[in-house]
Amino acid sequence: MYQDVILDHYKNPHGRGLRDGQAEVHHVNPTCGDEITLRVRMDGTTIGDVSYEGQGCSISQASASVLNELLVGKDVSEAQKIQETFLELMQSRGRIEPDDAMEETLEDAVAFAGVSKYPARVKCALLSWMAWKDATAQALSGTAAPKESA
Amino acid sequence: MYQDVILDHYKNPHGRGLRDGQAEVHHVNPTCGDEITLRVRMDGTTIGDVSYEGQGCSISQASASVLNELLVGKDVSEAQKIQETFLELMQSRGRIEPDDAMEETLEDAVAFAGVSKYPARVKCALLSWMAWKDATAQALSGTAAPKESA
Amino acid sequence: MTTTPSAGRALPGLLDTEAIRKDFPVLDRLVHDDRRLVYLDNAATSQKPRQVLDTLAEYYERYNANVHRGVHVLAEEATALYEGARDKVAAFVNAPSRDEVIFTKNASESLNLVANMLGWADEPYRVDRDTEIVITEMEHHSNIVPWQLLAQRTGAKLKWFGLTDDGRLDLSDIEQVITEKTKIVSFVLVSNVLGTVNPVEQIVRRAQQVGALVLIDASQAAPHMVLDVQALGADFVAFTGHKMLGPTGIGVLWGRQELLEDLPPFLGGGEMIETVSMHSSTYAPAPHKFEAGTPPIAQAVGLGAAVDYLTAIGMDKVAAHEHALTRYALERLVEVPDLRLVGPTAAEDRGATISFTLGDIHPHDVGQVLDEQGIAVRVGHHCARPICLRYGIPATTRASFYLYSTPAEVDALVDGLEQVRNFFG
Amino acid sequence: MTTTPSAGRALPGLLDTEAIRKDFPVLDRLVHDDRRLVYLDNAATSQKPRQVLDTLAEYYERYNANVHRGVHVLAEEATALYEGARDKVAAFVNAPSRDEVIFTKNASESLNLVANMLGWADEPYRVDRDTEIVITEMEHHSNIVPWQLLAQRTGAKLKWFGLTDDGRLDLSDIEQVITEKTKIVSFVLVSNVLGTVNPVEQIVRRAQQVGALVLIDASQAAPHMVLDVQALGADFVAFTGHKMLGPTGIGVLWGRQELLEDLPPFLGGGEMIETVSMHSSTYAPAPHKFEAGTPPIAQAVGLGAAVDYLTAIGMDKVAAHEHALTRYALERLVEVPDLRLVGPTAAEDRGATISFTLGDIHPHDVGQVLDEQGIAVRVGHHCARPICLRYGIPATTRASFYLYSTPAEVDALVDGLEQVRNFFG
Ligand SMILES: Cc1ncc(COP(=O)(O)O)c(C=O)c1O
Ligand SMILES: Cc1ncc(COP(=O)(O)O)c(C=O)c1O
Repeated sequence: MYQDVILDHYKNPHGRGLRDGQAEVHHVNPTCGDEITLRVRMDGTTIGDVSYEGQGCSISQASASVLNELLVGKDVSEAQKIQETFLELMQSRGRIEPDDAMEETLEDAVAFAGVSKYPARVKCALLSWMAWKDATAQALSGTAAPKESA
Repeated sequence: MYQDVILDHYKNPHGRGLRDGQAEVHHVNPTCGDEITLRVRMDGTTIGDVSYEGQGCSISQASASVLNELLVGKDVSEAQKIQETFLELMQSRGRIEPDDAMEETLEDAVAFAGVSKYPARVKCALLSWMAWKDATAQALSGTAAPKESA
Repeated sequence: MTTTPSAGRALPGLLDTEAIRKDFPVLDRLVHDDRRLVYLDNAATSQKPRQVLDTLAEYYERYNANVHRGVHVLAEEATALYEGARDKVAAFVNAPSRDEVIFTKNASESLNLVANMLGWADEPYRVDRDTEIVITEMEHHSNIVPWQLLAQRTGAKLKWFGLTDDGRLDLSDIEQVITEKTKIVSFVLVSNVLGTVNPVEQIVRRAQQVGALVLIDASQAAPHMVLDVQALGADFVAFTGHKMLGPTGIGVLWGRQELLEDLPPFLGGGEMIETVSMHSSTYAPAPHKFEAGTPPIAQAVGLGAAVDYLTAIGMDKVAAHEHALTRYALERLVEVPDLRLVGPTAAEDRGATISFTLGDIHPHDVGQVLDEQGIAVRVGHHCARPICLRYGIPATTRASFYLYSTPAEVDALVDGLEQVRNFFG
Repeated sequence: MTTTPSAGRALPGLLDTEAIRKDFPVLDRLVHDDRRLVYLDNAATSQKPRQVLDTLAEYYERYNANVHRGVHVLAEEATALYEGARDKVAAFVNAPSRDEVIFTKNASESLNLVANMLGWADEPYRVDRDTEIVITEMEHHSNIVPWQLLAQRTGAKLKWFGLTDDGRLDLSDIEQVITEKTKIVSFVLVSNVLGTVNPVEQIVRRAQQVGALVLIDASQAAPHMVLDVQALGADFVAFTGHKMLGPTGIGVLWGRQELLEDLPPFLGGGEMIETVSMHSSTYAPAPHKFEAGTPPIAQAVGLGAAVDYLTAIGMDKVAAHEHALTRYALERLVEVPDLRLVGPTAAEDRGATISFTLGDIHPHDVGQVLDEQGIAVRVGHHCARPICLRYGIPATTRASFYLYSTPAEVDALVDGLEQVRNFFG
């Protein structure tokens, strides 16, 4: 499961740290205690920034890094499609062999295909993605109070 | 387990019915619902009467009849010894082969030896004997209010 | 009286019991030296097919690990098996969601779980001094005592439906029994003494009118008929594994998802939490919220195998088999002099559990003499003493059938009762 | 680093694991294609010897029936086996009376049972607004959440002992923690994370001074050492079958007879009653009063077989084996760079459960890479999150041994950790 891509992201995470955003969420994986605090900044319908901080295993850390790399700068509708594809892959229990189209959509995130065979780790891989989905929904609905980095 | 002696007592019970006494108890076997109401009348230290009423299976009914036949007229200390011997026999799980001494003490009650192999029925056989022990203790301690037949 | 040989053997609707019985090792057992066991105590517990026993053995020999928290192979596999059993049970009762299936230790725990949730719930579910609980006079003690305890501890009023002379619920005063004050109506789908199948729809309709929750005790239904929690329309359904070919030590509570979300937990501990600090804790979503501690893992997996076995045969076929057998048994039992049925005398709306008295002969004696012939029936109150009180009898003898029971076993029972009568006659 | 071959194999006090391992089918299992399983997750659950599995199979194939109420052969035999298991467990923990042994579904239920009894009890046991409950910061969630729920529901105050830096209970303020207001002190005998063996006597003495009851969570003790409830001096002792070679789905609560007589029941239902009417019920004497519904019959019988197995080996021998292994493991683990033990570093007053962190490598990753080598350890909070909070760590990796564990398995762990470091280095 530990693809080089995953280990690279784990050792050199993209976009780590909390920066300004319109919404902040805190998600926890109760089975292992992985935690993430994640903020989303929207520039219109474009994902302006996804900033995050947390503790967790290589899978959850690398997954947040990949998410940042993949989603920032994308239009929200496209980002949502990517999130859904990633979710589908991760819930496949190793049964989906990513095809070219999927690889194009997911880029580095396709490296997590192997993780989907390990149910206990799927939640790690999804932690940041679920947090992002939640935060984005809040940012878009305008219900969230803006968050600023200290 | 159904010795002829037992079936005889079941069909023709001795001393059934409630008569005067110094103490009355009501005992229930919760596993099957057998019930007995039993009164003891002491004449000094002699068992003057043991009267009873109740519902139950052949074993519990016959056992009350045997008790009446065996204990009435005996001195209480002798009766207690008989009760203890019967208890020992019933709790033997079929392991005691009654000897001559035991047969002499227990008379007809020795027929219950076979019942001791059936744990679910041991309680039936002991119901009246436990009730008698209880009632006698009350009668002797003088704590019980005298009971009269209606 | 002699056996009417094979009179019943050609009954339409019977399963191929010859094949089925090969799966049940205990049915080959000889008792009292040389008597072939005639097991007619299925309402107390069922026997287990080899398929279930093999599943249990395989679980322990290959996969055994604690569930949910492990990253090692065995933990992953054990978790998949345990959660796979939940999927199977959910499908078996047609639950809208697998997360609505809670594993408990038996039906009694399932029933107590609901009673306790309601005692600690917030409005609008909370049972307290100004509210009422409704049960029936034909409940198993496990569906009486938890409500008596709840009533004592909250001050709520406990009410119940009485019984008609022919062993059915007396619903004539349903509007007085289930009222605006009623918070919960809990009743048995199939009586474990009378065999009666109760009219769910009428009761659920009235409960919904007044906004009361409905809990159905399906302990004697799940093993014997198609159970569809959505069709029942109840809020909770409880049943028990050991009566439906599964291991002992496993029960089920199905509950509607919104309710499971809103209601408070019962047992606290490992597995049921989201996050714990010394100062406070939050709880995992259902079903885990209600499964404190290491669950009965092997037993759930075994129940999954039992459900597979039953599904392969088909619950409609199981029901048809038992219906045919019940009809035959009722026909033959009325031939026995002095035998009085306790419960419906017709096979309609009736399960394969038949209680009766035999003249003045005490059920204990009936059961003992039958046992000497290898025939296992249950005698006593069957954990439902109010029924005996209602009908003014000390106890009953109960014969109960299952998918492996045969007309020949009915014949053996009838012959056995004849011997009982001779013996005590 | 390479294995130091057989360095530990000649340790004094070791059991004949070669013989013992033959009894445990799962230990022959290959994982990830060709790796022999190295099972070091015994604090989560133990594996089961063939003797236990055979007992389970035999129970279901020959004796299966519901207990207590039957007059037929199977019911008598099943009852004798079930009650025989109670005798065995009573002897195993040196209970003064067999009637003090209550079968539950797991330790969590046992702990919740006590919490609930005290919530509904009369004086002098009743936990209410003016009283205090004492636990410790090293409890398993199953000995935290029930008390949090009880405190919330009764208004009682929950207090606890903190931990010292080296993983022991900080009892320096024992007189302030356990006071005249304390109704119950509940604490773990052996920590499932730290391995710490706690000083029972000091706590029991203080509790008795103020008239508080004492509940000991012996879940990690019963499998591993001589457990003598009389010597402990506690009022209740809880443990769980699956960690001591027994089946899942069975737990034990031992309680002092007078208390069990005085305290109210918890779950209501069949088997726990004396007599039931619709208006009121009375309860059977203990232990039945606390065993509502069909008990985990086969599981109790299986636990009896587990107890026989352990007794035949001798619990003192089991303890000596684990002590030798723990000492060896501690010695070897300190060799691993960046490894930080969480819990006592010496083998004294310590069980065979060793938690640690490995540099910055997350335990999930440690566990996963060990698993790829066939080594099963547990990672995470181990259902005791307050310990992680106390030591400021997200989680730990935990290796835990049992009577079939070997020095070679310790070596495999140490080698495996080296690979983990290389991988994430
Ligand atoms: C110390 C301790 N207490 C309680 C428990 C709970 O046991 P169970 O999960 O069997 O209820 C465990 C194990 O999980 C434990 O290690
Ligand atoms: C109708 C009914 N409800 C509840 C129960 C309780 O089931 P269990 O004893 O498995 O908890 C039974 C069986 O004993 C039953 O027949």
